[in-house]
Amino acid sequence: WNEPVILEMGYPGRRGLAVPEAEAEVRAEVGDVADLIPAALRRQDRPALPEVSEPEVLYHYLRLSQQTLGMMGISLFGTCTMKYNPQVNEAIAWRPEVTEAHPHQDDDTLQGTLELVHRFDTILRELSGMDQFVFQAGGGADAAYTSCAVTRAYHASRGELEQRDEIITTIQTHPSNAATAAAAGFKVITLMLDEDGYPSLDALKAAVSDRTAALMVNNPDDMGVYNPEMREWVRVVHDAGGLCFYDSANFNGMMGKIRAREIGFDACMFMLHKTFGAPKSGVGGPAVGAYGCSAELAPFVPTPVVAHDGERYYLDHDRPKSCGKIREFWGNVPVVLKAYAWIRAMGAEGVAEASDISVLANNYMEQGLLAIRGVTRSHADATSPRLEMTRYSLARMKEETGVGVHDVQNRMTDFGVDAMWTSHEPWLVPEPFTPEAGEMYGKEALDTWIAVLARISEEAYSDPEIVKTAPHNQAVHRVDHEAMEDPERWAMTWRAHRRKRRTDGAEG
Amino acid sequence: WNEPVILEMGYPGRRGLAVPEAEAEVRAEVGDVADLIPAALRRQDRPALPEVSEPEVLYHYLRLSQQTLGMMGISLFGTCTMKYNPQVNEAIAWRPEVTEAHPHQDDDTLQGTLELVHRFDTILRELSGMDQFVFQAGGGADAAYTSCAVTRAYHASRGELEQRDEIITTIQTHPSNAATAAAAGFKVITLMLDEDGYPSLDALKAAVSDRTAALMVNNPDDMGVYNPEMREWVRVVHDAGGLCFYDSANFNGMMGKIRAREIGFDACMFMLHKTFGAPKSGVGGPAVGAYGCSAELAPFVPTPVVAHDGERYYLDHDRPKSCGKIREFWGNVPVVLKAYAWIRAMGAEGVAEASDISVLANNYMEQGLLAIRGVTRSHADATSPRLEMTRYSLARMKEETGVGVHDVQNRMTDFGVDAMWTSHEPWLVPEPFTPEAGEMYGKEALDTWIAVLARISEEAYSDPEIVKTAPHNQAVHRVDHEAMEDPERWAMTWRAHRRKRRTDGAEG
Amino acid sequence: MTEHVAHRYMANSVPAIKQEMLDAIGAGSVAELFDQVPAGHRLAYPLELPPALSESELRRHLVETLSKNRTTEQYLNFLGAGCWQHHVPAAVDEVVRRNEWLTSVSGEPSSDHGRNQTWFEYCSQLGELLAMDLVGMPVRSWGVAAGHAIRMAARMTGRDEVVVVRAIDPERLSVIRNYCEPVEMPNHITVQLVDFDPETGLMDLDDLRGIVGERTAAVYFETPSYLGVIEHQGAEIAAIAHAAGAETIVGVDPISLGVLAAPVDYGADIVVGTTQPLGVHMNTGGGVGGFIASRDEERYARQYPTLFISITETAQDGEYGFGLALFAQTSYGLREQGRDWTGHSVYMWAIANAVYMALMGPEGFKDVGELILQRAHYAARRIATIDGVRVAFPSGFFKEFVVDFTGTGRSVADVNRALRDYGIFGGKDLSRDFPEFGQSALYCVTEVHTQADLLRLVDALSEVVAR
Amino acid sequence: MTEHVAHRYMANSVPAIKQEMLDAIGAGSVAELFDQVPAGHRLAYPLELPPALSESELRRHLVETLSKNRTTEQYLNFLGAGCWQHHVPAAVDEVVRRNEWLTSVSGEPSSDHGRNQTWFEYCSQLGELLAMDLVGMPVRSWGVAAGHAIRMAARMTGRDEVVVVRAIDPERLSVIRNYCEPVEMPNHITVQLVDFDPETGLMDLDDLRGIVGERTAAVYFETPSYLGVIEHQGAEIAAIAHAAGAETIVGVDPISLGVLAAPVDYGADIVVGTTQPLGVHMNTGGGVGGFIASRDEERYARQYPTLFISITETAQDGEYGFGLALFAQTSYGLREQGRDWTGHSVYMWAIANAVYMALMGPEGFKDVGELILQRAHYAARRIATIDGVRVAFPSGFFKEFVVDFTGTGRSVADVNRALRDYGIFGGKDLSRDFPEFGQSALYCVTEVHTQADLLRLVDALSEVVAR
Repeated sequence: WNEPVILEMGYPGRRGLAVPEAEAEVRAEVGDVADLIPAALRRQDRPALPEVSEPEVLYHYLRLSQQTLGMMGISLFGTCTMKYNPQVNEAIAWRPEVTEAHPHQDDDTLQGTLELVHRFDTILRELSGMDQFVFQAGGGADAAYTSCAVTRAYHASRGELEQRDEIITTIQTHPSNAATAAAAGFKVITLMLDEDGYPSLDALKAAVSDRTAALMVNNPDDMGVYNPEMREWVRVVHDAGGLCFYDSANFNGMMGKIRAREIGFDACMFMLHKTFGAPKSGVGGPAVGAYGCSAELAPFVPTPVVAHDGERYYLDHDRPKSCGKIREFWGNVPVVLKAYAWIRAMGAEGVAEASDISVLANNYMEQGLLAIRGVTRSHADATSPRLEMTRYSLARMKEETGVGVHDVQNRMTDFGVDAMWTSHEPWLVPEPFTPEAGEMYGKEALDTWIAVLARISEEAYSDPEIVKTAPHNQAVHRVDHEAMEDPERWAMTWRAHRRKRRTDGAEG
Repeated sequence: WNEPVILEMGYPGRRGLAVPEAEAEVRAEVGDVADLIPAALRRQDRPALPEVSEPEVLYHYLRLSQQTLGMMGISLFGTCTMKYNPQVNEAIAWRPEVTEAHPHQDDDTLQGTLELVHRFDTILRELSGMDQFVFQAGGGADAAYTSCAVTRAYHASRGELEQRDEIITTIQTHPSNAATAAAAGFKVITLMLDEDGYPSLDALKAAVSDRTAALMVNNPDDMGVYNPEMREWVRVVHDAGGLCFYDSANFNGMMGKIRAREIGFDACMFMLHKTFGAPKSGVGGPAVGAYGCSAELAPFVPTPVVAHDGERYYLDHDRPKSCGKIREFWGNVPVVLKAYAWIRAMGAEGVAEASDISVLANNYMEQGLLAIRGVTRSHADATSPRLEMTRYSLARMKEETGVGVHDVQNRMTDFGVDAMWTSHEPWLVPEPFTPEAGEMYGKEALDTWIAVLARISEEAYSDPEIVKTAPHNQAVHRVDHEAMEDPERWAMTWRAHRRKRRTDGAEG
Repeated sequence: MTEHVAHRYMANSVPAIKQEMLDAIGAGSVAELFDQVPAGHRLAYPLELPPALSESELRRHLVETLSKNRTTEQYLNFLGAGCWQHHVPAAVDEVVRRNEWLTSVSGEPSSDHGRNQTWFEYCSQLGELLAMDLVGMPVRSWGVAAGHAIRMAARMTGRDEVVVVRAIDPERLSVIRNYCEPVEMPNHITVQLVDFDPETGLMDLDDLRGIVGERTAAVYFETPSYLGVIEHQGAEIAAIAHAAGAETIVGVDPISLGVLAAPVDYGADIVVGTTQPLGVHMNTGGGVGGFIASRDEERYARQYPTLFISITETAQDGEYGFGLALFAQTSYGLREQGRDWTGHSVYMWAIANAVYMALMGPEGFKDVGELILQRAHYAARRIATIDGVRVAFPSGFFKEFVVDFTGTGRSVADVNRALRDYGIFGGKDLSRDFPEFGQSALYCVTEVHTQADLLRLVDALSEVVAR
Repeated sequence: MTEHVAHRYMANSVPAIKQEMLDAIGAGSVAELFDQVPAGHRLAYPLELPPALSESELRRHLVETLSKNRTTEQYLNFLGAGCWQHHVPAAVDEVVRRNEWLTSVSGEPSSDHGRNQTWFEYCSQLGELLAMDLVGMPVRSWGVAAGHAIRMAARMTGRDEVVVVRAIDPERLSVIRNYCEPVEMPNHITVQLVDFDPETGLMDLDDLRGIVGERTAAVYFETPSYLGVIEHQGAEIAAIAHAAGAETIVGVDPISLGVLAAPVDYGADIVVGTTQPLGVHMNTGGGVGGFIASRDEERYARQYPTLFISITETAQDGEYGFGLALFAQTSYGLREQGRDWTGHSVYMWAIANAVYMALMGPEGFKDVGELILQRAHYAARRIATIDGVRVAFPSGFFKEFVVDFTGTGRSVADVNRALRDYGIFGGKDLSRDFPEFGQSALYCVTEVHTQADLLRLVDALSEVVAR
């Protein structure tokens, strides 16, 4: 059945939560509430929120949760490392020691949390070779912005910021690097791929100059291709006076194999809500982009930094060269806690094995997927194995059957398989898709995933309408995407929907 | 998709939980583990449990939870008072102060729990007029057994137990009263109903004698009929030297209206997992049947009793006349806590209003349901309004269409409405059903329930096959009930299933 | 203040809705609907309850009151005695707390499919641990399971005596006695206690032979026993019982079954035990549950008081369905003619048990059993080195053992009081229930106790008894 | 010990499975698959991490470490300043913790229907509170929202100055400055601070008039302000901004909107604010989130950096669908050409917010706003009676107010240290960021503080300052 929108539910006068009354003495002392509010600021209307009882609200949202596939099905979402979110981590993160603490409490009353954050900082240093981590950034893109802010502060401290107004990135580095660099005020230079699947060293050399503020790059990239010349890249940028930032969003295949600092990078970032097992929450967060850097850059990171004086943990606010704040307070503490718990459950061996398994599983899937009619691979001729993911294309299927990747995505959900990821923009191959096997799912699940795609391919070649009109089995049918781009029809709120529907003369 | 049975899942060597190794010094000190076990008792085989990873286990059971309707749909389950289970109660009951406490801890370290239990005892005394409650019974039937044990101890203390070997009940009192009386060693005398829907006073008088140990009765009964002669009943039994136990399982319509002790009863019991808002958990528990009694019977209740000496709460074990234990320890503490929290959220006014609403809602539903073709009411001519529930019959529908109550139950689930309750055995009316509206659901939900039954009635009269082959929309189709009664085919475990299927020569 | 504010738990707690419903049925007031309740039945004095609280007030009231407790997270705990501190995996809690099954009732197989399957998986996995094909839905405790099993045996054999090991939890024994009915009752079952060897804690087989006879319906013993001892004479005991035509009922702690033999392998006919160690928190004693299992023979099946879940076929080929089996023979089906009685039990814990067993698997049970053995024996050996302190049965035990403080001149109550100052809950005091052990306590060591914890206990005990 | 035990989080952590997969792809070893990674990139020294823990060890390690914290359950807390202690209904936590959405990614509308609808209901309900039709998915904090809104205004107007109220959280101001870029950057937006009246805490309109000019892209102010004051000159401020062709951006705490006017009603063009008070725990600061809303005009819509969820139709008549709208203009769609940038934010808290707003409804917001006003004013009046203690702006505030201890001769740090011995967290120290207030602290009183709590604070303060 179709779950109503909460704003359609309810009955005037119903309540979902009781608010106590002020005590008699309190009421007597402060007098009429209205008088406590300047007249100009008193609310006159009554917000048109729903009036519903607590059970009605609860079961409404529980039903909606059931209409969300998540990992109840199989979800191999590339460039995003689907990982098990251990339940013990959730349980601990929801204890009052975490949830019921205020960030401005005196450090003496937060020693437990500060200790865990500091321990985790130490672990990330070991994994990356960096000298300092901060957790203020609320996601990977936020960490990229942090990197830009640190880059600005660093060059400014040397009087070179005005001159160094360019940041170099590559087309298969996550869009947020280019976007945050631009938002930070830099010009963005984007290197395109060579036939091996990564940009040539020459292209980089041509782009580098005394205007170069930084290089922002990932490796492996969003197609699972590893650039073996990265050491030279870093040297070229350093020689020109630029900084090198390693976006370690795709760290899963590399864990325990490489360290950013040892390759020469000045800074890097880890996504705790991906690689480190904290929930991805609908690619929505709360998340943490853990930003780490060399001792040289450490003075410029956002304040405060969690520090230890040998006896006591404390928040170091006294950092005069800091780039300032990226976000209020000092980070999404529960996410840091979950990531710490994850790595303590894995240990060095577990981390290395996870990396092995994710790369092995991806190559295993590649074998199965390339055997499916209509499926091809990007840079089909590059011989090096892809790492933890591979970029495929359904261009041939689209051409031969009219069934494209969007149709296939929708049809997959009919089998309890979460829609796969296509590719970030721009699509370098047509009708792309990028599954990432990861280390959580068993071989049986990978086989199922391959079998589902094989079946859909058969359908595409025998009865394409089934695929084109999918989903058939889900809580909702295919939605009208066009309306959502039309100012006259999009409706980002229920009140907009009612207004526009009225204008249309439809229904209400 | 069809969720596999967990025993079909897994891969040899997979693990769902890590068990640490003993420390080196521990291993050294105790030596070979096998030597710690007498040879005769060492396990030789390997239990054929599944070998699965933690995420596989978790998501398997989360998917199974999603295939359970519960209150995600509408559930009006008569004789059982569907009630909202407040989430705050759950949250508190799962805190370590409750879950991580041992029942043998010194009372000084359990003052919080003992205080809450004692406060709740006081509240139940107020609701019932009784002088002492105990919470040891793990459900309503267990409380009925407690009552039988107390009855035995009471009569034994007076030297009359051998003589008083009969317990009187009525056919519309819950079966557990008759059953526990019999299990406790009593002969059971069951009074049948008169045309008003309750047994006549004369029938009671005929049954009472100096062999009468006790009367066990509810009021209103399982059809929502209130017996207005109950005061006289109690007097008759008391005059004969018997005790009177009031099964308050159907208390919801009576809350704040009557008190068992004031009507003369010596003891009563409340189901905390029904009337007091703790979860019913699949009519499965953990549950609590709170047994309360007069000061005269209090010395005989199971030990220990939570007591207060004015300063300190303690467990009183020193009760020489006690009937002993009904169950180990002193009760399902989390359930008591939830019930206490529920009544603190309701208050006296809320409790009274809940009773009003549940009776009003039942009568409102009766209006709608009796208008549906094929639906009739038990004791159709009795004029007094039913209280919180009504017993209906689909006998006419069955006769006219072949569609019986079991078919209708199955069809209801197709609309997200939990299968309704029929009636306890024996069925006094054919094809019975007994919805109980309660106070949780809104009028909209009641209207939906009525509309669903109306629609099914239309289907029964127009296209009965739809109803007879239901469900069509659920996680499973109609099951083969006959096989489950056949020793050759029932299989209460997977190992039995495999063995019997092999014998059948089928599949494996 | 006197204005009516709708209650958050009741959608119809709005005057206008109530009026709509009254109008629909043509009643003038709600009071009219209570016509049948005579005035003389109504409250004699007004209901006085504490004031209703909002959620924030309620939460705080409960949290503040409960903070007066001390927990086994804060204290190092060595209490067991029927309610044990084992690790409960977080995934178990996550599953068992789902509102879907908490709010379910007993609908049709179609509405409760997932829950029924999970219950079936509980029975099935327990069946693998026990190597038994017939497992009922859980009952309320180990003692309750034992009581029912004894009554089953009495009905099956038509006999009226049961032989019970004396090394038993006095609480459990009290439950059993209540199930066997007082002597005044015509169906009274006489409980005969059989002695144990004071040196080993094992059953005195000579005593057993003397007691078992033609009125014996069943012999009931446990392994590990209440005193922690692994009763390894199971085969002999079963042989003695069977020779007399009696059933053999064995009680077990299932967490031991990765390392200890399944009772059926040494002759058990009916196996009972606890479910609490399998993923259920102690819950101040509210975590206990019991099970009954046997061979899948009609003779046994027809005597179970429990509900059963059977796997079966559905209208759709190849699909599994699950439903209640043998319902008709229960007290729900037959009232006083039913097998004892059933009702609310601890079925949600069966879900916890199912998840726990699936997480553990065969290797997990083996590992945890071995770890418990190692750490418990390590603890016993270290404790035995303390001056004046004796371990009564220093070998052949599983996770619990009897520590005798008599030689220290201190009472257990004293020692435990002193231990609390060290943040330790000492073992269960046995001095009242087993006076033959003098000032003894039952200590419980499980996989949650690290070596450091055990040494902390030993240090504290050393200081306490030396005072 | 050296035996390989499969890891519980990894189903394929079994040698035999790995070999099956290697065989399938014809690789001799996993190492072969890493051929492209040069030796010179590999770890120079081996990875040293603390040993892997089992779940029971991990749980205990975390619980024991966290027990070193003191919480606002244990202490009476008056800290706010951007992270406030409001009651979080248990139903909110229950919903937001569901694994279904925690584990979801960004699939199709079909796989994430329920989550998308919930997000839409977040936007929709916030829209009702704000009386605005266009609400984006949340951003990472109030400061982030303000930063983006200012950049939106700069793009819309083509101007390069923003006027910001000086009575602002210094952390938020720092975030805004980072969003406005350093002066060296070509697109730098100059932040002009406008003074407040030291008597009332309200904006100095004369100062504002002097600052606003033709380079002004936007005027940004908040109500209640950081200092707690209800800025009631909103209409005048908006008029001044609009007269200069600038946008009016207002920051609000949405829990005030049951009693305070919606900013659009006094002229706001873009409204930003925090989402934390709407059902999200403080989480040691990890509970913050921000929102951006405006009129539903293309001019605004095209500048949002956020994702949007639109309701729409589906292939089935009468069915609602929900999907991402205006995705193409984001940084996901256009990389460096996109509107600022988006990415992981705090969308799970949007689910909490949706549940919270639904539970509260119009009356709940009114009630909670009134209760906060009453208790906060009661607290301020009682505190003001303490010798030497002054409340800087004793009227016209919402839930926070400035308490000036200068007259007591004690520093705030001193007072707060002393209060901790009473089990109280005193207000946020303002002495460094707002030296003009001397030794002042920002006290926060919400609906969770009972009269008894407030009197306890007053008593403690009286004793502390009298020492």
